[in-house]
Formats: sequence, structure tokens, C-alpha cells
Amino acid sequence: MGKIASFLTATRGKNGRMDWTDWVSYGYLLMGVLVIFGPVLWLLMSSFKDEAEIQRFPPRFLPYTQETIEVEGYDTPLALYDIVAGEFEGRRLAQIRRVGLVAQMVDPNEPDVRLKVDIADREAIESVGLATENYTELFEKFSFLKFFWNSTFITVVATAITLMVNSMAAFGLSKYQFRGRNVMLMIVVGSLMVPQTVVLVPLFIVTKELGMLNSLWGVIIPAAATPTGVFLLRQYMLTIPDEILDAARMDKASEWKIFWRIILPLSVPAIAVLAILSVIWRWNDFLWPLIVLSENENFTLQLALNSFQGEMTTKWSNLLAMTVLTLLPIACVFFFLQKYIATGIASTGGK
Amino acid sequence: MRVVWLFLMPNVLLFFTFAFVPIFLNFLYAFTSGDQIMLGDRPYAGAANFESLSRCRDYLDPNTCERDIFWRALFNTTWFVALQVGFMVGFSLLTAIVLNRDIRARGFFRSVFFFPVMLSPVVVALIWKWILLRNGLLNAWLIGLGFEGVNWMLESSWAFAWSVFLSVWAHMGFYTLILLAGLQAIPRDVYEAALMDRASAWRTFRRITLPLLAPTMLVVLVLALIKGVQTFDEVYAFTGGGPGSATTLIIQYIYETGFAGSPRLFGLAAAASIILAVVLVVLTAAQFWANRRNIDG
Amino acid sequence: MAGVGLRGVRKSYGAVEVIKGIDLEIAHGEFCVFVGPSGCGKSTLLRMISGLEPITGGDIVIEGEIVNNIAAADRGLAMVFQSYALYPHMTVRQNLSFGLENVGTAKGDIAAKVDAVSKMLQINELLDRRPKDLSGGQRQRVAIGRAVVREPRVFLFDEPLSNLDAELRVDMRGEIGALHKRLGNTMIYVTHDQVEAMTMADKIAVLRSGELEQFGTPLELFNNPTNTFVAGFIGSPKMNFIKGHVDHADRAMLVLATGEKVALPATGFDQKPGQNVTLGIRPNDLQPAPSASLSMVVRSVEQLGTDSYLYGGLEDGTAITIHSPGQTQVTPGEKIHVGAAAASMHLFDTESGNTLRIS
Amino acid sequence: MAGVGLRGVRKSYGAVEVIKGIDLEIAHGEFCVFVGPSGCGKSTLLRMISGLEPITGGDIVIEGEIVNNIAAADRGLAMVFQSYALYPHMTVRQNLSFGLENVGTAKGDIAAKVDAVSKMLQINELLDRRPKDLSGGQRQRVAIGRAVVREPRVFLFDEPLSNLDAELRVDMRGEIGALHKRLGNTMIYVTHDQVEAMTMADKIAVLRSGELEQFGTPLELFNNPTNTFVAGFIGSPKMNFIKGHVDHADRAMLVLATGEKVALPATGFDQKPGQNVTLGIRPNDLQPAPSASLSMVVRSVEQLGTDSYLYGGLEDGTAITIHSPGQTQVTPGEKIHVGAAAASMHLFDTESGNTLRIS
Amino acid sequence: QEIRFMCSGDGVECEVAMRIFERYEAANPGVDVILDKVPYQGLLDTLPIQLAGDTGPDLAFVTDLGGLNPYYLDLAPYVDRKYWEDSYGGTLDWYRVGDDDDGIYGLHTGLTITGAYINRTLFDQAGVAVPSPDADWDTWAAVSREVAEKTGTPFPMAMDRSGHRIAGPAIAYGAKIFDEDGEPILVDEGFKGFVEKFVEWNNDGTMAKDVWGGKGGTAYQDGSKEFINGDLVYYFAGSWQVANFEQQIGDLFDWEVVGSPCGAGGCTGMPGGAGIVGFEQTDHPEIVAELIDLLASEESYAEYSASARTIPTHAAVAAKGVNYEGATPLAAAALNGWAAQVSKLEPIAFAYQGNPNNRAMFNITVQRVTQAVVGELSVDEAMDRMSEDLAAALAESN
Ligand SMILES: Nc1ncnc2c1ncn2[C@@H]1O[C@H](COP(=O)(O)OP(=O)(O)OP(=O)(O)O)[C@@H](O)[C@H]1O
Ligand SMILES: Nc1ncnc2c1ncn2[C@@H]1O[C@H](COP(=O)(O)OP(=O)(O)OP(=O)(O)O)[C@@H](O)[C@H]1O
Ligand SMILES: O=P(O)(O)OC[C@H](O)CO
Ligand SMILES: [Mg+2]
Ligand SMILES: [Mg+2]
Repeated sequence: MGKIASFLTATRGKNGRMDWTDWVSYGYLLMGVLVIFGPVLWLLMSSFKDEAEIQRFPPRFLPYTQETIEVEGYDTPLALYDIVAGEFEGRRLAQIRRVGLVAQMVDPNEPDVRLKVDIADREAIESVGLATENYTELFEKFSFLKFFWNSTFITVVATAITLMVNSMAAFGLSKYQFRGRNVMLMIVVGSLMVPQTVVLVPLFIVTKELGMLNSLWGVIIPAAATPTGVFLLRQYMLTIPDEILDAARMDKASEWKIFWRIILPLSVPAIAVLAILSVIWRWNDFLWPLIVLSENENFTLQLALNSFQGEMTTKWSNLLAMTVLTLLPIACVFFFLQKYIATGIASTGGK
Repeated sequence: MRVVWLFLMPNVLLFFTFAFVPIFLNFLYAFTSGDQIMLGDRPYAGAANFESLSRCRDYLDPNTCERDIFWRALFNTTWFVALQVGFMVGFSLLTAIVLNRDIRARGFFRSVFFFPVMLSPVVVALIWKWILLRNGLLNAWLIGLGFEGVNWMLESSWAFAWSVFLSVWAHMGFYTLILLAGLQAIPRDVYEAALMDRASAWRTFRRITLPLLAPTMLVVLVLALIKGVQTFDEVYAFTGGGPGSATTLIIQYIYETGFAGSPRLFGLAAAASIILAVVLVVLTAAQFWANRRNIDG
Repeated sequence: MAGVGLRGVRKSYGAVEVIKGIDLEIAHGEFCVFVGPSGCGKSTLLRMISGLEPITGGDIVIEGEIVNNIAAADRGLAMVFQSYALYPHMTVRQNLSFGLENVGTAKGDIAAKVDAVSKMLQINELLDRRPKDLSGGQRQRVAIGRAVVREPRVFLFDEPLSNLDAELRVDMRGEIGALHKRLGNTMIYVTHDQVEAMTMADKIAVLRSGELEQFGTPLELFNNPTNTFVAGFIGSPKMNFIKGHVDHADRAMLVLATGEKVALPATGFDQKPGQNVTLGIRPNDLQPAPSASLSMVVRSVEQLGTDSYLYGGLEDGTAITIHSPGQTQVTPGEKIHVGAAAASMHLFDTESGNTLRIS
Repeated sequence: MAGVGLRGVRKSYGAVEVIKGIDLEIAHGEFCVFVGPSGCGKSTLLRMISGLEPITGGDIVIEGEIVNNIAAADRGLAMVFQSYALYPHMTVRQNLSFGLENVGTAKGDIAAKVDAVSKMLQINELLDRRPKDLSGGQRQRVAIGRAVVREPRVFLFDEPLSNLDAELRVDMRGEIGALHKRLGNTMIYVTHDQVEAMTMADKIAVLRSGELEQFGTPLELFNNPTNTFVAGFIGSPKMNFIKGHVDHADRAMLVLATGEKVALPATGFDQKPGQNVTLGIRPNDLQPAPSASLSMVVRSVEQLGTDSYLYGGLEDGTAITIHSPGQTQVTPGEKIHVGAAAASMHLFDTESGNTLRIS
Repeated sequence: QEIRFMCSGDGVECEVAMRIFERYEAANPGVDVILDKVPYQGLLDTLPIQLAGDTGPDLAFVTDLGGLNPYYLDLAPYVDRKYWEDSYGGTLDWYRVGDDDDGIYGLHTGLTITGAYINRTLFDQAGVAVPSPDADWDTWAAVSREVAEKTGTPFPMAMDRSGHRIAGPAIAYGAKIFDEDGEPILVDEGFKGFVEKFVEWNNDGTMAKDVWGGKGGTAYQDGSKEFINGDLVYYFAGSWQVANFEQQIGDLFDWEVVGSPCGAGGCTGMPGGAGIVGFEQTDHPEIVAELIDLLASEESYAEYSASARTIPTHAAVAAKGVNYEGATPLAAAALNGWAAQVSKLEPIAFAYQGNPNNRAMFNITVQRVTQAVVGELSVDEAMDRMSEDLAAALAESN
């Protein structure tokens, strides 16, 4: 049986030593970093590339920009090239313009002499450089802060409502035996079956009838009662021993108090999960806000983000920068909340 | 036990208004025709939409069906879900277990695995398109290693496989997180007892972890199945359903028929969504049934 | 008057009937102890009184009022759970104050009460720990504290001292007794500890597989058990039971299965000649006496320091325990003669197990 | 030789040191009982031996081998958890057979063993229930069964009988004793029950807040406690302690705080004249004797049926308990005189608490 | 009064239009035109729903010209019909439904024309002459292949994955799109003829198969990336790419507009583009009309075209030519090159673009032709499916 110290269950070699299960675990995790995070990292890099570099084949990991040089007599900086063949081999020249297969170039040290170079003979000098304008443009282009505020408002309020409403329902569905419980549960799970994409139009009609169009509430309220949340929390709450609730009842706790002081704290891991998910859902929502919100002052970041996708062209550089920017807040939220997932009640207060 | 309804009320109200009513309206749409958006403007069509969708000479050959794309999408979705749910649950369970260990830099690793969930589908698709393009990163790599490049996006089976991969990649973190929370809820002393009982790692997993994880597992299975069937955004942005219709999934069909198409055949789309929902209900009920022992703790 | 009454109370889990109709009146201010073998239904009964367990039949009466349909929280009881059921996410202090907060006690009062109770239970140093960082006995004391701090009209204790050491247990017994005196409220107490049962109880209820066997004061039960079950259950070590029959000729003479004869007290029993009876003698009442009629072979000896117990058997194998004060010199294998004073004898009908004493 | 050795073993939780360096050698096949006040570290020590709790310092030795770095599963022990830790999703039968399945026991053997063990524990009727459908005592028996069925080289029992009734407890004591005889393996047993400790143990280890106070056979501890702590802890009710000093003139005369004088036995103690000493007398050794020198006022009386205890105080308030066989007639408030045989006296240095007996 | 203008553009169209609207605001205190810039999908998918629900903007930038007709505000009562008919005669019809509709609904702000670009530098490197403007598809295919081969370029040709794009070449190959009664038929021998060629080219490597073959459904896919990277010799797209190429190709190579190849049906591409319309449900029809009318004035329109780099539809402006501000020589040449193509457009192309069902037909084309390209259907089957799909769509619409 050798090293049973259980790969699948143990929590690190009791005595701080690494055993094989730890090696396997770390190996797996590192592979995860490569496969899962590698592409994300690349996204991050790409957000610092200019449009041409983004479109470039084959793609390069680091963002490069062409080096330029100020040459006397020319208004704009000129691009620098190394000449690798032909007459001027070995020199470093700045290009004035290119006409067909021939480039007109100049040696920065002798600005007056124009040289003609075959375009195949030159090689651009590039260095790693961040196209920060992808980001700065965003702030110039739209009221980024306004959109940020709208997104934040929607996300925070909708998440708060979702957590509250869902956990209440989950409590009801997990800790009470009552007639209609299974029906309710089936309805909850049943409404998962129909994706929002499918009911967009009816949902729009309902929302319109309630006068919530063009208001942030039109985005917040319809999404609040996610069946996913109810289901997720309910299943978690099932694992909380009923005896603790009994104890609270003997302590003359009202049912509300039991919910608030016992069930909620004990469900923190599941609630953290739902909070994270809800934040992401609301923050990334696109289609529904697009229908509900037609006026720019109500726009969310996602709508702004998508406005880089035009009819015929997409401005990837800005879109990626915006993606990264919109990613940051939720990444922070995640990082903050994830530790609560690990606060499971390892040992109950019972025997 | 009246109080229970007080706890349920807010949710029930929201549900009724924003899930039930729309779904009911959607149901009504399924029996109308035309391209008008408002229900009132649409002529009643009886079961015509359902008939149209189900008219096939040979149900195994989509080409013989009146709505061939619907059937292709249905077949694709079946395969897609079977593969995707399997890999998804497997990998997220494995990952959750590893992340549940007392490892160093836990928060960092958790974040890593969760990161893709935060990305919008468009971006997910974009990233992987870059990697898989004819002269993308992967091929550059393969060629560097002396293999031949593959035109991943042009070969039906590869495009399909990568679509599965992509959606697992994008959503695995979600299920991992749920499972992680579920693992945390398993009392530690039960593991200690198993340790004293000399249970091997595998048996501890099989006999302790899995059964005690059952309520959570049900969440994961049900959600994975439902969301799997509903996969759309990222695959659509990735392949557009191609090559041809190789990766056209059912929601894409519904979306293109009813929402983005021209004319907008809401009725047909609604009918397709009802057929889909029926299938899902059956599958979910089966899962609940299989899990019935463990559902109520 | 916070008396508690059980009227034909029943409980079934599916087909399993675990409480089979119990009638019991506990007067206001009485300290009532439930004893009975493991699994006989004591905890279930407590939970039914508390309102946590719905009852299958009968009525539960508190202060003269039928409370069957009153929620647990509104019955005004406090309970110590056998499994503690502490709030795992709260510190000891929070565990103790939760109940008081629920009834809207002022902050200052809560602090004072928690303070007092935690001192009494010797857990005042642990107030900021969570249950998982406590030892078993410490947890148990928190569980007691949680009930005690609320000073309800009825207390329900489910084996509250089982995980405490002897000294602490004596202390706690004293504290609970004092509390009972001070509050004058009704207490229902489940225990397996003979000493607790005998010393704390005003009344003891002996349960056997869901039925009430006897209800009375400790000495009543000890001295006048209604049947072999109660006789065997009350008193430790258990009473010795020796089978025999009443001599056909002499009603006062008992013929044991081993053939030995024992004289019964002249009065007190209503035995009939020839009747199959069981003689009950407590280990403490059996004395080694060279001239006595019963001879036993000692199989094992237990030395408790203050006392010793000799375990052995009669000739026909009937197990016999005898008590000997101090540390004994008897060794296993020895054959000794024992006898008992006629006054200390109990006599039961062998078939029904019921006592033959005229009451 | 499955002996267990602790060599300077320590354990801290953060800044709290709960085991403060314990040295102990338990011989192979020995039945060793750990006793000590609630929270003194007994469970922690068991968990450290089992390997579930990493140790902060020192070595744990099993069969002569340092096992500090050997995983719990590989140490070949079985443990009954104080909190039971049953598998909630398995039936009793599955709970019992899980360990056997893990070591690849044949199906038929498993069934036979589970059968035997469940009969021994009287839970054979409950084999198809899950833990949540069991009573507290039934759960505890399942917990015992789970360990017992595996017949490991070392058993660790953490208060295994605390929730059982007296009769069952006697039975179980017998069964565990028989098991110990049959398997001949080492057993380490935590209990709060004096009777269990005294009757089952080959050796008792008395712990106090993480330190070992005394280690020896039950009677050794009872008769020759090394200090007031052990003297007070072993034996129930607790030994009476009366403060005084040795007469300056007569080494054999003790002057109590109340001014009363008591004669010490001529030999046995190494007291010095004038030394502050504490006299220890067990309740069982104090007899009411009209002529005796100590007078006490009885505050309360406990009637156990077979025995009675009188609680009272000396003139200066020192609490005194005395034992009286049978059912006493003394009532609270009475003033009685008590005395003890010189041979039954213990003498301790008041400052250090250590015994003054010459060993 | 608050006027909401919903807009989405690839470039600066929205901003330029707003610049002109601001003048109106200045002249009419109290009018506040607010730009709601939305993702293109907002215009395409959600605007119709909003309009059907009686919400949405007062005026908007639209591309589904005929499809939204039921919601349009008829500007006729507010504007000079003659001026409009004279200046925008060709495009007014695109916003109308049916023959007896003579409303004035929208101002076609930017005409687009489909057609091809070539990588001129590659031709130069290969030393291959650029075919004459009346060359046919086969010639272009042959030449592109030759250039690609000689220069080691991966793709000779590519065409955007769009029913709109393939329509021009199909018409040039004799597709009639409509029957004698003007009812859409989409498929005929001419259409099928081009599709057969197209499929063949995709499979023999002449066309970059990635573009059509790599997608499904009605998803849009273009080949601009390949072209920008110099991996493509001949790229069939449209006028809207100019700004994009100007920016991203920069100095990499020379590119040129070559328009549409010729066939039996002419040398036509497809017209298209976007316009600004007002909606019936507005509370301020007059202001909306005046705003659009202001933009329609010759002066404003010329300014708009110059700034937004669009091809004018205003007859007079087109005739005078536009001086595109700040454009590089390549881009300016390209834009004027496109303007010159307008005259080559066939009436069928105009009719097709003006048909309210055009979007359905484009979608059907893309979906089915792609299936033929990847081999899910034979060309014949694809054509049959197209006919059936079209019949079904026509049956459903209205
Ligand atoms: N995580 C922890 N942090 C701090 N102290 C702890 C922690 N866990 C246990 N303790 C303390 O360690 C001491 C020893 O606990 P242990 O469970 O070993 O006691 P015990 O002797 O078994 O007591 P009992 O008889 O009550 O079961 C206790 O005082 C307890 O409060
Ligand atoms: N859900 C259930 N289904 C069937 N039987 C049950 C269920 N719950 C409890 N029981 C049985 O009911 C009986 C009474 O249980 P209870 O807990 O009241 O016993 P108890 O007297 O408290 O025992 P202990 O002294 O061991 O705690 C037990 O035999 C138990 O096995
Ligand atoms: O197929 P699309 O989406 O490129 O449509 C083109 C537009 O109609 C051009 O105006
Ligand atoms: Mg119980
Ligand atoms: Mg303990």
C-alpha cells in the first residue's frame, strides 16, 4: 500500500514533506497554468499591441513596435531598418517612403543623401513596446467612468438581490418539508431549461410592460432570480446538519434569525461561489442590456466594449484593451471572494 | 410551516414574472407564424411549426428533413453535450480535488483555473482562433517540432473537437468552483476515520468523497448538461457553426432562425426551443431520479 | 406552573414504533431523570417534549396547555443536545449569547450572564474559541451553558455530563442542582450515570424500548422496583438474580435451581407455594460468610481502590456479583460462601418478572 | 512488539501549548488508560499517536520504530473517535465493513466478522440503518465496532462508553477486556469513568494540562498517589484534603487549621516538625464515630441506594465528604464526629502538593 | 426637445453626422440631439425588437434598409421632394416596400460597392501584368494563381463570406435573382454557374477556403486579415475596407481597387451601404425630418462624404467628386476608384439591394453555398435547398 497518503483526499503531507501526490498535484496545476492561463496571458499581451501587430501572421507573444528616429528635415519620425543585403548591407537606415518594390531611405547621419534600397533587403528594427494608446484612447473615446459606474451599479445591486432572494428560497427549499416543495424545486430547475437567448423577445415584452426599459433596473431585476443560484445554494444547504437548526430553535431564534445567523454564515462557501458567478454574469451581460438599454448614458462596459465591433470591421486593439480593463475588477472580486470558499465548516459543533 | 412561503415569496415573484411569463409567451409563439415581432400581430398557425420541424423522410439523415439544419444541429448538440459534459465534469472534479489540497499558493491557482470564466465568449473564441489558425501559434509549434501543420478550423472533426475543448476550457472553472465549495462541506473527521480505516486514496475517493459530494455533484451534472445543451456564444464566435454546419448547435439554430435571421421566424424558433426544453426536462428528471437517494441528504 | 405532562405519547419512524404510548406527569419544579437502556427512546422523548420532533400520537402538556401544535421556539424550553449541536461558526461567547439575543436581552445583561455561566462551567478562558478548537468535554460544557444561560421555564438535558471527568462531573452536578434550586424550574434530565440519577432526581422515569416501566423517587425505585428490569437497571453493579421456586411445603423457604435453600423473610412477599420465583439480591447485600448457604466460585476481581467487586457464579452457572468494601484479598478461582440478610431480598415472579412484594 | 512510546512529545496550536512534553512507555499488550480533567490533552495525545495530528516536537515510537513521518493509515492502529466520526452515508453494516474491505478481507470473512462484532455490541438489529437513524449510544457502539472489527495491533479508544447505560457499559467493559485478552494487543483508552479506569487498566496515565502526573498500575495510583492532584483525581468521590501543620514538638501529631489535633501513623511519612502539610483522607475511610476528634456539619446527603454520601464542612469551612454504606439516616444540618484509621491517611506537602510518603 | 440618434459605424460616420447635427442644435435652441453609439449588433438585432415594442430612438443609422420600413417616418411632408428625388433618386427605393410606395424615408449616407482589391506589390514582384478592367473571373483566377505561385503567397484569391458579396459576381455570370414578375427566385442557371466555379476554386486552392469553409450558419467572415498580412493576392470585398487598409497596411505593400470582373451579365458588383432614417414613433417628427434634411443638403452631404470617407450617392456631389480630407494617396485613389465603379452596377444589383427580402436571401446563400464548399451538399442540392428556403422565407414574411 506504500504511500497511501491519499492523492485524492489528503491535504498536503502531514509533516510538510512533499510526497508523490504533491508532485503530481503541482504538475497538474502547472500544466493548468500553461493551458488555462497561457492564452489569457497572451490576451493581456495582445492588448498592448497595435492593430497591425494584432493582425500579424504568425503572431508573436510580446508586443513589438517599430523603432523610429527623428531625422532632420522630416516632420514625422522615420522608421528604422537594418539593411541585410545589397549595396548598403550592414547599414542602419531610416525609410522615407516606399514605392513599389523600392524604398527610399536615408542615413540618419547624413540626412541629405537619399538612397534607393530593394525592399527585400531591409529588415525592420523592432523593440518590445507597449501600445498604451489602446488604453488611453478608451478614456478619450467614451465616458468610460460613466459606463464603469453603470456596470458597477448593475453588478453590485443585482448580485446583492440575487444572493438575498436566492438564499432565502434555497433555505425554504432545503430545510423545510412542506407540500409543494418538489413542485417548486422542479419549477426552479425547469426554468433553467429555457436559455435566455430563446425568450429574449417575450422577456422584452414583459420588461417593457413593467416600464423598466431604458433603466438599469430593467437589467437588474429580471436577472435576479437565477434558478442556478437557487439550485446551487439549496444543494449546499442540504449538507448543513438539521440539528444545528434545532439548537437554534431551542434558543428561541425566529426562522428569519435562523436563516440570517445560522444558515447564511454556514453557507458562506456556496454564497461566495454564487457571488462570484453573479458578479461575472452581470458584469459580462451583453445581449440583454443591449435590448433594454438603448441610451448611451445607461450603457455598460460590455456594450461599450462591443461597440468596437462594427459592421465590417472590428477594432481589436481597443477591444482587447477594454477587455482587459473590464476584466480587472471582476478578477479582483474573485481574488477577494475565493478565500471564503475555503472556509468550509470542517468540523461541526456536534459529536 | 407557513413561514416557508415568506422565504420563497420574493424569488417566486421574480420567477413568475421574468421566467414563467416569458416562457409561457414563448410557448404561445410556437403556435404562430409570420415575421411580426409582437405576439398580437402574428397569425395562429396551429402545430405547423412543430410539423415543419419534424418532417423528415429518414430521421437519421438530416438531408431528408424539411428543416435539415435543425436536425443537423440536434445531432451535433447530442455529440457535443456527451463529450463536453464528460470532460467538463471529469476535469473540474480533478481540478477541484487538487485545489482542495493544502497546496501552496492556493489562491493563485484557483484564480488561474477560474480566469477563463470571466472572459466574454467573443474573447475566448478570439484567443483560440489565434492559436488555431492555419498559421497560428499551435501550428507554428507543431511545425517547429517537425510535424505538419493542420488546418484545424477547416476540418469538420477538428473544428468540432476544438469547440468541445474550448467550451470546457471556458467553463471548467465554474464547475470547479462549485465542486470546491462542495468538497469543503465534507466533514474532516470522516476523512480521518477513513484514514484510520486504512482506506486507500482511491477508495476514500470512491466511497467517501463521491457519495458525500452527491448533492453538489447533482448541481454540477444538471447544470453542465443544461448549459451544455445551451452552448452557443463561444462556439458561434469561434466557428460560426462551421465548417458548413459541422459545429452548428441547437441554440445557434434557434438564434439564427428567430432572432438574427431574416425573416425572423419566431414561431419556428419557439417550437424548436420547446422541443429542446422537453428533451432537457427528460434528461434532468433522469438525473434527479438517479440521484434520488442523495438529494435529500 | 411549568409542569410537563405526557398523555399517551407515541412516536413512529415509518414502521418502527419507538415510543409506545407514555403517560407521565412531571410536576412544576420537579427534577425528573429519564433512564433506560441505550436506544430505548429517551432522546426521542426529550425531542418530542421540546417540539423538535413531531409526535405521532398523544398530547404533550406544558403548564396545563396542550402544546402539540406550538413551535419549538415558542415552548419556552431549553435543551442540551446529546450531540451538542453547537453553532460551528460562532465563538463560545456567541454560542452562549445567541439565545439571549433572540429574546432581546440587553447587551450588558448578556455579557454578565455569559460571564457568570462560563465561570460556573469553567470555560471562561475559552470564550473566544470556536467549537472545533475545543476538547470534547469543553464542547459539552458549552452545550450546557447555552441552555443554562437562558433560564427557561423547563430544562431538557440529554446526557449533559457524559464526557466530563469525575471531579468536574461532581462540580457540575452541584451546579445544576443549585441552579434548579435557584430557578425553581422543571428539569428533565437524561443520564446513564447511576449516581447522577440517584442523587439529582426528585423522580426517576425508567424507560424500556419506548415504554415507561416505573416512575417514582430514587429510593422508591431502588427499594421497591416493580419488576426485574427496574431492579436490574437501578443500582450498579446490577442486582443478582437467582432462579428458584417456593418450597411446596414451606412458603417461607425458597429452593434455588442449584438445590440450595434460602429462607425468605416472613412477611413482605405474596409468594405461593411451588411458584417459580426469582430471588434478587444486590451485590452490596451479599456478604462473604463462611457459614452461608450459597457457595460461589470467583471468576474475576475488580479493585476500585475504595471498593472491590467479585464476579463469579453459582454451581448452576448463575452469574453472581458481590461487593466487598476496601481492597479485597480474594483471588480468582477461590470458592467462597456468601449470604444475605433476609431484609435485603427481593422476590419476583419468574414468568412476568413482576415483583411479588405486597405494596 | 506493538509497544507504544512517547518521547518528549509536544503539541502546540499556534501559541497555545496543549501537550508539554510527555514521556511514556506502554509495553506491548498492555492496557493503558489515560485519565485527566476535561481539556487536559487526552484526545490530542491519542490523535498524535494515531498520526492524525502532526506533532510539534518529540518522537512517537511504535514497535520500536519512530513513526513521526509515517502516515496514519500505515501505523496499523484503529481508533474510536470521541466524536464517533461515522460515515453518514453508509449503513451500519457498511460502516463496519469499510475498514475490512480496505485491507482486502474476503467477502465471507467480512460478513462473519461484522456479524460477530455487531452481536457483541448488540447492534445486530440495526445493521441496515444509517447513523442518523440511531440513538446516541447506538452510534457510539457502531464507532467501537468499526475499530474492533479490524483487530489492529494497537487500539485507541477515546471515551468509548460515555454514552452507554450502566448495564451495557459493564457488558462492554467485559467485551473489551475479553478482546484484549484474545488479541493480546496494545490498547490505549481514554475515559472519565473511575470504574473503567480502575478495572480495565494495566496502567493508568494521569494527565494534567498537557503534562504527565503519574503513570502506574491502578492500585499504585490509588494507594500511592505522587501528589494531591493524582490523589484527588483517582477515586470517587474525591479524597478530602485538610490543611494543617506538623506539631513543632511532636512529629507524629498534626495540628489542623481548625485547631483540632490528629495523630499520624508512626511511620510512612517524612514530615518535618512545623512543616505545612495537607492531610488526605478518602471519603470511604472517614467513619462517623462519636468519639472522633473531627467534627463536621452535614450540608447535604446523597442516597445512592447501596451507599450514601454525606457532604459537609469542618469548622473552618474545609469541605469534607464521607461515605456511609447502605442508606443513611443522617439529615442535613446534623453535626457529626468523624474519624479515620491512621493507616488510611495520606500526607502531602502543602506548597508543592507532593506526597510525603517515603517510597 | 431631446432627439436620440442611434448609430453604429466602422469609422467616424456617427461623429461626422453629429458634427452636422450640432449645427442644427445651434440654430434651434432647445433641441438636443443625443448620440447613442451602439454595437452593430444593436442595430441589426435589437433595434427591430425595440421598434416593434414602440421604444427605441428617434432616428438611427441603419443597414437593413427595407426590413425596417414599417417603422420609418415618411419625410415627404417635411422636405423638398424634388430635391430629394433629383439628388438621391437611385437609393430612395431601397427604403421603400412595394411599387406603389413613394415615401421618402431615408438618406443614404454612404454607398458601398463590392469589388476586389489586389496586392499590387505582389504583382510587381511576380512580374505579372495586372489584367485589364474588362477581364473575366477566369482570367483573374489564373493571374492570381500565377502571382501567388511566383511569390510564394499562400492564397491567390478570397471573397468575404457574405451573400451580398457573392451576388455581384453571380449577376455578372448571368444570375437574374428575380423572375419576370419581379418575384425573387435567387437560383437560376447563372447563379448556379458561378457557385459551381466558386466551389471548385475553393477546393483547388484558388480561393482561400478558410473564409467560407471555416464558418457556418450566417456568420460573417472576411479575408481582410490575410490581405493585410500580404498573404492574399486578390481580395473580393468592398469599398468600406479602404480606411481599414489605409491604416493597417500602411507601408507594407501597395494595394489597388480593381472593381468587379466581367461576365455575360456585366461587370457588376453590389451596391449597398447605410443610411439615416427617422422613426414614426418619434414625438418630434418635424425636427427629425429637418435634421435629416439638413444632412441631405448638398453642402452637408459633401462634407459628410469627405470626412466619413464614404462614396456619395448624391448625384451632384458624386458628379463633382469628393476631396477626401487627409487620405493617403493610395486611399484617395482607392475611394475614387470605387466611385468610378458605380456606373458599372447592373440594375439587377440595384433591385436586389432594394428588395426588402434581400437579407433573407443573403443568409440563405451563405449558408447553403458554404455547405456546398465544404461538401456537406452537392451544388445541385445546395441550389435546391436555396429555392426551398427562399420559398419558405417568402411565405413567412408578411
Ligand atoms: N485548534 C486548537 N487551538 C487551540 N487550542 C486547542 C485547539 N484544539 C484543542 N485545543 C485545546 O487543547 C486542549 C486539549 O484538548 P483535548 O481534546 O486533547 O482534550 P481532552 O483531554 O480530550 O478533553 P476532553 O476530556 O474534554 O475530551 C483543550 O484545552 C483544547 O481547548
Ligand atoms: N429515523 C429513525 N428511523 C428508525 N428508527 C429510529 C430513527 N431514529 C431513531 N430511531 C430509533 O429510535 C430509538 C430511540 O432512539 P433515541 O435516540 O431516543 O434513544 P436514546 O434512548 O436516546 O438512546 P441513547 O441512550 O443511546 O442515546 C432507537 O432505537 C433508534 O434506533
Ligand atoms: O453580408 P453583409 O453583412 O456584409 O451585408 C452587406 C451590407 O448589406 C452592405 O451594405
Ligand atoms: Mg439519546
Ligand atoms: Mg477528548
